[in-house]
Amino acid sequence: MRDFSILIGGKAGSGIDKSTLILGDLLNQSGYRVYIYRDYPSLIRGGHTFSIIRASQTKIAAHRDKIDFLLALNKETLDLHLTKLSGDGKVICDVELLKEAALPVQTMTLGVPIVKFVKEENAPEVMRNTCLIGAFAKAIGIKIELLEKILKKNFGKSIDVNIKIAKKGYDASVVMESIRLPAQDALPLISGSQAICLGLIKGGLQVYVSYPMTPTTPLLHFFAEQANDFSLKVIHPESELGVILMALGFAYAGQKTAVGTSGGGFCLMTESLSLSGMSEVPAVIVLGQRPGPSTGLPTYSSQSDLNFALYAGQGEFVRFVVAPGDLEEAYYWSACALNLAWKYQIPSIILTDKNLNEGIGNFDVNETGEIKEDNPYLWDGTTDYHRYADSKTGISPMAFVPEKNAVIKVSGYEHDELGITTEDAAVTKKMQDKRLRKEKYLIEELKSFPTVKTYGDDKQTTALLCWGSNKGVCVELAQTLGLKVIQPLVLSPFPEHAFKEAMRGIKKLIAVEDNATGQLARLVKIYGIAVDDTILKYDGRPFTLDELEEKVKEKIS
Amino acid sequence: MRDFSILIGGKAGSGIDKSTLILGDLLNQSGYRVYIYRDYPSLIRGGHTFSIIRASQTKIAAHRDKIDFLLALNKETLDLHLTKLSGDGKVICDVELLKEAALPVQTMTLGVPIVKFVKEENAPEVMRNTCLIGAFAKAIGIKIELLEKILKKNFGKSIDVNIKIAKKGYDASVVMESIRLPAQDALPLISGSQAICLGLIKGGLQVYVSYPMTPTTPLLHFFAEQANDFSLKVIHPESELGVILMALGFAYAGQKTAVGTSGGGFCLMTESLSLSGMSEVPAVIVLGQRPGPSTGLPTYSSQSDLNFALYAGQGEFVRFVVAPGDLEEAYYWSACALNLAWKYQIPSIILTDKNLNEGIGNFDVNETGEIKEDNPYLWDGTTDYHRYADSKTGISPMAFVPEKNAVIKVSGYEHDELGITTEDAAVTKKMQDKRLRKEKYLIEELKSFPTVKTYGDDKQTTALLCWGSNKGVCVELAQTLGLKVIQPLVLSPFPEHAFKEAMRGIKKLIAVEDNATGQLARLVKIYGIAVDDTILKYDGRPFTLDELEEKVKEKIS
Amino acid sequence: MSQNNLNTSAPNTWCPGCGNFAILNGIKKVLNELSEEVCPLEKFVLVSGIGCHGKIVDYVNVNSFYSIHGRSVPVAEGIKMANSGLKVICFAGDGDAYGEGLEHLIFAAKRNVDITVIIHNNRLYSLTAFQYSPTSPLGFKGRSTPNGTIEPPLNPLELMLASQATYLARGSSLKLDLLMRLFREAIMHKGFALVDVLQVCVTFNNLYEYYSKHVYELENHDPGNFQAAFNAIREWDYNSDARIPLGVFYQKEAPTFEDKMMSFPADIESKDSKIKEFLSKRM
Amino acid sequence: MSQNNLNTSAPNTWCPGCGNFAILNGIKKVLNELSEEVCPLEKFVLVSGIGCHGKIVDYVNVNSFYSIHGRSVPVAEGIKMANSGLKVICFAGDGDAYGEGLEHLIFAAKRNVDITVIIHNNRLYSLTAFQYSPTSPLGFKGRSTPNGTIEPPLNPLELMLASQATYLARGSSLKLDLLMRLFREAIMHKGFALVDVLQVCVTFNNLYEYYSKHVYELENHDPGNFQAAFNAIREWDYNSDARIPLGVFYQKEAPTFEDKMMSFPADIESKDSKIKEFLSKRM
Ligand SMILES: Cc1ncc(C[n+]2csc(CCOP(=O)(O)OP(=O)(O)O)c2C)c(N)n1
Ligand SMILES: Cc1ncc(C[n+]2csc(CCOP(=O)(O)OP(=O)(O)O)c2C)c(N)n1
Ligand code: SF4
Ligand code: SF4
Ligand SMILES: [Mg+2]
Ligand SMILES: [Mg+2]
Repeated sequence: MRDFSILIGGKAGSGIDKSTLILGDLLNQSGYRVYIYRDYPSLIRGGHTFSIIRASQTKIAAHRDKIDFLLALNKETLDLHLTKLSGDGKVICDVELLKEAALPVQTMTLGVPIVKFVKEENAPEVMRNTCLIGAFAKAIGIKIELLEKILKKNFGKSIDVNIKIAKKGYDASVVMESIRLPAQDALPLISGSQAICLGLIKGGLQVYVSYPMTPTTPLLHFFAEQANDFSLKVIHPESELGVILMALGFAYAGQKTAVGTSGGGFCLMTESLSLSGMSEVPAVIVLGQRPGPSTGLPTYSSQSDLNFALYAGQGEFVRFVVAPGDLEEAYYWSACALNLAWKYQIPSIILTDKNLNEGIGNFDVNETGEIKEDNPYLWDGTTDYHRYADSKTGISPMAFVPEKNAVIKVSGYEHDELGITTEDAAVTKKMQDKRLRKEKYLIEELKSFPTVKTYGDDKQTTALLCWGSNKGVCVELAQTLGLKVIQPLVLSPFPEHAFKEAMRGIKKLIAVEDNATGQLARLVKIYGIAVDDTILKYDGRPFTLDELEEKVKEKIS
Repeated sequence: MRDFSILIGGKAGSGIDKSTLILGDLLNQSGYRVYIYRDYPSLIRGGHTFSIIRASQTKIAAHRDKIDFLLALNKETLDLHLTKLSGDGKVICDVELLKEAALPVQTMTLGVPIVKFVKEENAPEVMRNTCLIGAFAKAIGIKIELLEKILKKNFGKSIDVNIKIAKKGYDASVVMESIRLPAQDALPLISGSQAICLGLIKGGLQVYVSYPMTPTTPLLHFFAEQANDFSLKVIHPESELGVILMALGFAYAGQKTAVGTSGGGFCLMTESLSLSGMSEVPAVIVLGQRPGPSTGLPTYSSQSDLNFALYAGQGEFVRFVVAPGDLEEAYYWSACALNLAWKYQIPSIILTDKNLNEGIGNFDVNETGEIKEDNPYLWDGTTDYHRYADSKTGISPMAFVPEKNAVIKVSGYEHDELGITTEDAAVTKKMQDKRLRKEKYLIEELKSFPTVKTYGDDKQTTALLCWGSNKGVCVELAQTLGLKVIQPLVLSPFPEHAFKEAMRGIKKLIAVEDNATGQLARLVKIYGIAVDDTILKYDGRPFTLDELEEKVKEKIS
Repeated sequence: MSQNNLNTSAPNTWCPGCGNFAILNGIKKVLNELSEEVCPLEKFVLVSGIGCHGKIVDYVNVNSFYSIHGRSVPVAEGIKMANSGLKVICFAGDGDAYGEGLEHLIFAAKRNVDITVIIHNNRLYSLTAFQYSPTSPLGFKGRSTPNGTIEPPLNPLELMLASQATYLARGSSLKLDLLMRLFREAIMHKGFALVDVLQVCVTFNNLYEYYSKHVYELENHDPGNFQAAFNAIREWDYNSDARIPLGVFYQKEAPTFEDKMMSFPADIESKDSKIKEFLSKRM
Repeated sequence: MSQNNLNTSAPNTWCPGCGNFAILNGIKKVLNELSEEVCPLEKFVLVSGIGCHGKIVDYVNVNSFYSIHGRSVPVAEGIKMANSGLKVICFAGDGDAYGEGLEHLIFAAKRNVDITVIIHNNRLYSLTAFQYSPTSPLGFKGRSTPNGTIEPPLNPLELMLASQATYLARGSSLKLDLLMRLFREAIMHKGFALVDVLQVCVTFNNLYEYYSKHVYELENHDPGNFQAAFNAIREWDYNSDARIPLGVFYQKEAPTFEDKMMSFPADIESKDSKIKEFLSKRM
């Protein structure tokens, strides 16, 4: 098998998350490239949760409709997912469960006395996972040594029982289909959230402030855990209002700070986003999208906050908005977003979503592209300090408290070069021009960045237009179908030039988006680009390769 | 004189506001149509403030560069505004001030011993205004009886001293230029804020909730004062978060409610705007624009929150956004915005600005257009109650607590027809489709409304594109220059059809906006309309007729 | 008692053993009783925030408004101000009402709006999978504070007393009878009432045993005595290992906001003529 | 004393006679003194909200962050947490800090972040031209409540005490010397300090005479005694005609949030290798 998928499911809180990681690790260490999709409801225990682990010879970032191995911890998993089983798909579960389920006769099944084994060892229920994993490992012909090694990596003090139980599962299992082991080195397996965190750290992050909200809560947890290693201050204040204002306080004092939230929390930050725009105190916001409006579907995914990210906050100010599409882009652009926020003294929004944040895959740090660490433009002390000194680029030199020879005044009121309130018509216009002028230079600088990516060759005349986490599925599908893919990464300031370059020769453009109104399709129209068709999905789940293939074929036939 | 302007200026807190109203009244009662622009800084006392009162034979809603009568209460007024005096412009002020000021010899002046008169009567300083008004009334040949009548209307217990002082001013004055009195009835003189308030009342408003913020504070004051007369509940809570959520509580209980705010406060409402979208509890927001970003220029005007109004709040939901351009439109559309919010169970935003809200002019209630009072679609009690019952139009029947035979559950989570939380993919899609479907029917219904207005005739090939408070100045100028004007009133859902109709025959389209990026110009691009040129102003002050004329001429020459 | 089980079609997704079940069962019983004795069921409105607690409105077949995180209180105030004949009950979390939306709680108390607020105080954020909350003890190791918090908890009842709340009580998910008594009293209290429920989160913060050992019911306490209330409220600060009093701390009669609100006869018919009248004055 | 008048280019736009001038003059003097004796001027940062009060940062030639309405406190906290060597002073209004942004104040007190908050408490919204505020007395007729408010005021100091503030004082714009002493003490206090200044708004709420008659300076009061502080704070409830005590109500030593914050050596150089190390663990 060159490309296969495993689904493991059970009750929320029954250890699926951990098992998913171990299964991913198992395949990763066997030389496969892995992509993991996690599906869970908004509750702590009891509801149905599952993961799909897809393994392939090459790097992937999408999952498929069909499942080759269905690993079930409970009957619900069988009931819900059996139809997804591919022609020669196999079911592995407890032997009693199998009896109870009464699957169609043609289904290939492997029953292991999981519950019994766990009971025999007096082990907690959660270890049924380990037994199931043991059985699976044998079924695809993985060596017991590798399994042991990976279990050791993943379990602490309970490792002995876990190994015992895994072995029982292994021994009670049979080789169902021996997988070929690709001859390639393993790559780190990380989540999108982790890629963003590492990117921010790479960009020089010193402080992270956040109020938990799916799907950016994992960033808060990661930073809090890693604070020591990466010399970070991590603060969880009373509300998102507090979050962004504290962050502006930190930034005023010279510390590179990021915040993370989702739609509802972002709403509460918009007033301060505008304050960042006016005061030119940099802000970096990781905005994780999930289906709205309002609380919506908190643990699912969406791309419906693009417009909001582009226009949030009263008044007009320059902002940087970037939507990375995979782990490497998440890393690279998170670093850049931080750097550009400080170089241009503007707010930066890293627009992500639950699929990107919680999707897990192979990350190749050598493929992210070079990250330039630009220092912000600092006051050199030779002249009197004017916080908002006018300049050709609109950028004024920064200084940070305490600075012996400078009084540093920032303000959300319209102000003069010193930061003192003004209501004068001419000064108002001058200062607004100064602030907006920065966009021109930012656009210029961005020309040397991969702001719009294309996949496929120049002879192709049909292209899929996608952004963010749909990159993976679109690019993989387009390869099969011989289509081009156009993926704008930077969405503000819009890379009009690069986008038009990418459009060369395209006769038919089909937008693929996880929203109901085609927000990117709408955005590109402003630049005179007509989108011929849209494929929209807004039920919170990502496109599978097969699902998208069907839809695209309809559109191009 | 068929058309002339008066500028009255002095220190903030020195009575300019009241004098402005009296001067307006004087001219209104003389048969003129009047437009008043008020310019004041963000402070309570001491800074410079002035008003321009323009009088004309026909209805107007713009002011001019040149001043025909400069009424100065202090030297600063002379210093700041003398250059605005027209060729035969006249200055009226205290005689001592005139000496001190040493104006150019050719200036026509009238000095009256104002300070002396007020002292003689032992009257408070603020009565200098009355004296000045007396002198002015005589200067333009207004009968003393009319002046007395108007003073009586405007002053309470202090009326006797006021009349005494006014007469002293009158008697010490001379007729400088006798104005022709147009033979037309007076029309009520009201502000844009008042027009909005009356429109909301006309639409059935029962509750107004607001936290004060310029330029919508006058609505709060008006409603609070008039609560008794119009049977309103008026609440001023702890913050804008409280405002909009209380309003949703009121609306859930069946009471037609509106809120008012400006950019910063609107930011705090965005999370609940989205909640209104999801829960389908109607909300009506009067959003008064002022220059941003952030606190910006709080007492000046702007049109820079169009994009924000269109896209605020996470997720995708139908919203109604309307930007009235004058008093009649403010009245008409405020009523409609309330009605449509309740008919479609959506949020409505009345997008206004400081110029519209605080501009004062003649209001003709018979010219507003007929206001249909649609009742919301109510449950008839014959079936089990499903708050979110699916339907052809997407509109579900409403019921309000307490209702004996219905359990009324609303929610900001994704939910099924009963209002119970769902995370199911198919239900999610179905319910989102239901909610978004309402837009189609709203668009259809709006076809019978004047969503896009044009002025001028169909032979004209150059048009000014404007929205909101720029209507007055654009329409008046276009008449002079023989141009067409296109004014979209409804901005969401965008009246594409009507707009394209309006564009027929237009070869050159020039957008006139009070912002720095041309937000409407950007919006119409989405519908394939190219704007050829933009005239943008973003110093907080409205275009004067003359200023705009110059700019337009540059563009069309 | 009525046979109405008040169930809805929603499957319950709380963890087995969660203290929220006590609140759910308690409120259902109380609603049933009150609807027979005092006020028909359709006059009740439940409002909730977002968190594990918030799900309760899905589980009770009574009018409800499932609002957003931290903001249930102003929604409840609006509903009550719209129609003072309604009985409005807020279900809020400790993160929700003592954190994100604390301000609303204080102002609702200050106004003495006649609503009942029931706090599912599990002393952490549970639905977002385990972070400290405003009532977590100093040193609490949640996932946003793996080395322990460095800020002491608030004593929310002390804050509420300073905010002029007119009914303040503490219950526990361990004591259903007391809980029901408090719910009933709080709902019947005319004015702003808050019941802080020590709700055990079995998954992340299982204080079952801890509370069993520490709680006791107030006796010989005079809820009309402000200083006594103050002292009883301060006996435990949500941090130290003191004894934890349960029961009614404070109760006071005071006019409600709605009672004082001017209500003008809704004279919709004369609207047009009143608009004309206003305009004529501006002529 | 230093000759630095600390003036800026900004023209002062307060009404003549406004109580804000006392705060301005007082803080300038105190800053001058402290900068000579304790801490160089560049280590001070002033933060303000929006309202008449907020303009003060424009009038003092010292580092400042002119923030937004109700939100000066979290900005100040961020600045202090970034650099605990700074002295951060918030100027806030009563509408601003006791209304719109009350929650931030409570949490800053709870954390005991070492900032100083000075409230220009004129007991109304002045810059928006006259509405009631959280400290306006019951029945106050502002322009949003022409028939008088129907809600009593908050006693902000009582709330702050319940929020565990470690320095609480009240001054008045009528008593410059006391005001300066309190500013000085509050700034030097290690921990969260709040000075509620009864600032007379001559234009909309001229309580000059009223305060002259009612205020007195606390004597023989032990600010270390919590119950005594509580009693003194409750002597006047911002509503009744009681005597109004001025001075320090409460003061307590307690570790600050910044002191307890983990600070890790900023080891920027090894960042790349640490990223690599992390990744290698995920292989
Ligand atoms: C504005 C906003 N911020 C954050 C969240 C994410 N969120 C959902 S529930 C919750 C915390 C819940 O804690 P608590 O109120 O104590 O309720 P519990 O789950 O403990 O019952 C948070 C932070 C949200 N929904 N909205
Ligand atoms: C979010 C927001 N809401 C409202 C306003 C308008 N506003 C400016 S100052 C002010 C009230 C000021 O009252 P207070 O804080 O007591 O300050 P004072 O003017 O009395 O010094 C308000 C409501 C604003 N700037 N921002
Ligand atoms: S996580 Fe805790 S509070 Fe939430 S349902 Fe489970 S036990 Fe209850
Ligand atoms: S309005 Fe009041 S607070 Fe504001 S400057 Fe004038 S006197 Fe001072
Ligand atoms: Mg909780
Ligand atoms: Mg105030």
